[in-house]
Amino acid sequence: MYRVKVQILPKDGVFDPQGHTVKGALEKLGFNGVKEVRLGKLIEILIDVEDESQLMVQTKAMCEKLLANPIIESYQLLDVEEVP
Amino acid sequence: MYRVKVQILPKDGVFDPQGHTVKGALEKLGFNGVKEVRLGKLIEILIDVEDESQLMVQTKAMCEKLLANPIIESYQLLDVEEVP
Amino acid sequence: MKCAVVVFPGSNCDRDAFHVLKNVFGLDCHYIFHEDRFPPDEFDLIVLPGGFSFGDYLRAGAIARFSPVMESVREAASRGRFVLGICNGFQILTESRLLPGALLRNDGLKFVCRDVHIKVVNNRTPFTCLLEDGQVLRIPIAHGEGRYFIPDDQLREDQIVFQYCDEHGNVTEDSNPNGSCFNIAGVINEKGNVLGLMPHPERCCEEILGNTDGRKIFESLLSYFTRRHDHEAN
Amino acid sequence: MRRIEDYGLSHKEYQHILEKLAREPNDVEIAMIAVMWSEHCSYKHSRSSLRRLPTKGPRVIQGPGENAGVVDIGDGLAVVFKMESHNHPSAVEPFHGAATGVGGIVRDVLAMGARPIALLDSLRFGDLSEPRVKYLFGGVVSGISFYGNCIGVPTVAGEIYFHPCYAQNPLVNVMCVGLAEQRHLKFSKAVKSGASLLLVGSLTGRDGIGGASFASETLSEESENKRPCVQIADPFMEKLLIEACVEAAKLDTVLTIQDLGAAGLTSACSEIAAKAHKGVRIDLSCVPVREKGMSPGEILLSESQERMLLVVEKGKEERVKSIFKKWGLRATRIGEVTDDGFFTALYDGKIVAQIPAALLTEAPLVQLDPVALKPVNSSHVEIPMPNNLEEIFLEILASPNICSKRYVFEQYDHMVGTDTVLRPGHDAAVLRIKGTSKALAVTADCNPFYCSVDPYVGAQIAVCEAARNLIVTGAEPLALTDCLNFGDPDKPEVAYQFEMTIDGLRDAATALNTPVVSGNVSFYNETETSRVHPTPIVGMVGLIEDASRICSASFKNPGDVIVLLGP
Ligand SMILES: Nc1ncnc2c1ncn2[C@@H]1O[C@H](COP(=O)(O)OP(=O)(O)O)[C@@H](O)[C@H]1O
Repeated sequence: MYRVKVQILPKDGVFDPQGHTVKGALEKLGFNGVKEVRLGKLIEILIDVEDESQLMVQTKAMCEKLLANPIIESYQLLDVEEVP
Repeated sequence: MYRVKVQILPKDGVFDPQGHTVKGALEKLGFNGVKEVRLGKLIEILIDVEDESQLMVQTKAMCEKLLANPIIESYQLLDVEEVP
Repeated sequence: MKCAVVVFPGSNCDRDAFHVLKNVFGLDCHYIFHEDRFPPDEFDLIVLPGGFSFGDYLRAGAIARFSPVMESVREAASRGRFVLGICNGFQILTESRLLPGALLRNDGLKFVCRDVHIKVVNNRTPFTCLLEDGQVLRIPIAHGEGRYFIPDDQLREDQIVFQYCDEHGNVTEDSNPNGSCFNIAGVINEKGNVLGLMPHPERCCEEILGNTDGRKIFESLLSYFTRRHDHEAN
Repeated sequence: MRRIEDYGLSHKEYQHILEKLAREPNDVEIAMIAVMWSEHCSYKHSRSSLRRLPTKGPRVIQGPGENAGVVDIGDGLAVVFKMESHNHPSAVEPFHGAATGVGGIVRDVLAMGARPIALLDSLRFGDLSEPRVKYLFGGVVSGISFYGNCIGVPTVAGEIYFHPCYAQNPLVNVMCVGLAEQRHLKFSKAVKSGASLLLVGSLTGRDGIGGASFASETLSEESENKRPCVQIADPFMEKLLIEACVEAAKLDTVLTIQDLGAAGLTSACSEIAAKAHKGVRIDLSCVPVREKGMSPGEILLSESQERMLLVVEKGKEERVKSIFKKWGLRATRIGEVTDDGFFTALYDGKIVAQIPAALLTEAPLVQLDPVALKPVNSSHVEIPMPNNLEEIFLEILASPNICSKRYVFEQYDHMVGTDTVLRPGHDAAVLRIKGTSKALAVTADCNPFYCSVDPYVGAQIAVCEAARNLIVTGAEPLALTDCLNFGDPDKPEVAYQFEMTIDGLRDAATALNTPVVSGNVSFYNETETSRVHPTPIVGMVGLIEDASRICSASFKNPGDVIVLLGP
């Protein structure tokens, strides 16, 4: 069994109004060093597959089929952890 | 300058209907090994601070003040990368 | 009763609340902009209206909570002025910790706009004093993030003011439009002067809109205020 | 240099440019002309046919030609409305495609100096049992819900119809209705030389460059790759724009307002200039951009959402800027109105484009080449009497085209504003007008099945249905807007459907005394294998003088007499 984390973010060049607004809020709170904020999803999946290569294949397929919208989002595997 | 990734997930005990729905959808698509899905936010911040310890202090403060609501969410720093 | 309606960037029921207070109840009503502050005893009632303050980006109410006006609202609340948060206003109040709990995405994951029934479960508040315990009101909801959540033991039972119910007053799972715990539709602070609720009483105060159940909440407050005022005057 | 065809221009069109310009256009100029001459911006296939529509009436303050139509409703008030399509973007990215469609039509109404008070949506999808269709349907509805709810404009009515011809070509038409005091209305003709151009709202980014030409093509595999065309909706920004523009429109020093839609600054500036018979001179270095290194051409053609252009009397900019600042918005002076009739764009002190404004807005018309279709003989269809009536009755009730549309309209905030007297679920929605005794009734209708059988009669039926839906609430129909959704107009049968539809609209609108005050044409709703039925959506607005006499659809009392009216 594995726990895998997938990150989904707006693609480069795709406008992210949420991130933009959060950046403004952080600045108002005095966090002056903040140059850019981008807001996306984090999806944590607990999945039962045979091995890590299977895991990669499946996770990739899940992202492409459902989790990410390829027109505006890019996905990335962040973290894999084997769990008992 | 640093690029830092923050993950925000619903706390245990807080029902996550989105994760639940995504799990159902993945199963429908034939991903049978999926045991659990949790959906949260991923926030990527580009920030100009002096050093890594400053970065940690600031990021933590941002999470506690604004980015996460401690009643329902827990946050975690995922990834730090120094960028030129 | 002198009233204020706070306008945050993205508020969109501010004009509706203002209209009801001013034109339906004939009260002295003012808009307060989110960047402004006001003296703590200036207003007897402060309404945080519905809408999408700061787009509801990040979390509903999360950014509005830091608006300068909220310092004045907090101060006024601590001095016993009435604060009413409707929908987004409720979300802002929980984010500000002026009310306990949090409002999460509806369990159906969709925005819901329709009439619901709510039951008065505590009529010993200024906002419900003309209502009976158990009385059922029909009031519209319109929200995507109205699922009330509160960790165990963090809410006194008498802080629950309204619960979603069916038209006969039965608190059932089917009558819960968003998955709120204990069907909670509205809660009050311990002191009893800050109320937050997801339904929109300001949307049902006029005959022409086909429903006047919302009036009873404003009328309760007015009557409570007048009585207290008279009492203090004597 | 790219070839002329890469810009979607024909050789004939290019010759026309050379003649008018008396020189070769540079790269920036040809890109500007190409986008402005796309079907979406120029109406080159439809403009001459549209002239046949009746557009005048005693109550009409402004017919087609401005951002939206304007009708007098007495008491110094006017109702402002228009309908628009966002079909192609919604087919590629249903959520943001539909959402930005709402944003665009709202800004059109805003540009007239009105406050948007209601939205209506007319939707067409394929068969819901197809997963792709279901995805489009879900995405479009949540996109409209996301945007309309956030900006606080109630979505009060609409319609949905499912048919396989829309499987690859969903239709997303949105109508916006606004209310204005007549003295605050804004028209292009008020523009004066020397006045300042203020760009307000969002930053200008690379998003959506070429969107107008994209809308003027047949959908294909390639459209899926038109990634940069997809724009992200920011309804929060739009809400701020609404409040700031409504406030600014009250100033007489704000001469006119223009929204930035397809073809961005190019279109907004050239339209202001051409309509007022003036020129404009803008400095692209002043435009606040979202991304580094944007070229002058990109800035000119960016279709970034949630931006508007205000023309303000010279020297009076500060008052206007302060309104926008209050709402947290940028307002940047980017140029001025001139007398020379030219659209001049500078960058870093150098002229990068200089074209007669009228050349941009007046693309050479394309002649339609209609070939009459064989009429469908519909008068002698034998429908056998079924013997399982009850079953069929239930089946009809359950069909997506007939069943209750609650699933959809409950996702829309249809009450915000506290004016919605008759909510979705009635024949038309009714909104009272606070501070008066009046109310407005609004509806959008079209039965594309009738239109596919006979486009002329089908269009008439759409107008009549809309009028009936208003009348039953107690309203007097005032005027209409339309959104004409068709296939490729260069195909003779499509051209024929279009021409017949225009005639049908003309005759019905004339007979019912409901002039056409605004509208939109969407062609190319076809793929290699399918084409939409002719779908002329009619949006109509009616006036109820006495709001205490609004009639709702429900049966009222037991014992009341039921009468069937009609032939
Ligand atoms: N997409 C939609 N958006 C908002 N309201 C809708 C939509 N589709 C249908 N409605 C509403 O649902 C009701 C029924 O619509 P419809 O089935 O088209 O009725 P009818 O055929 O009687 O005109 C109407 O009040 C209409 O405004």
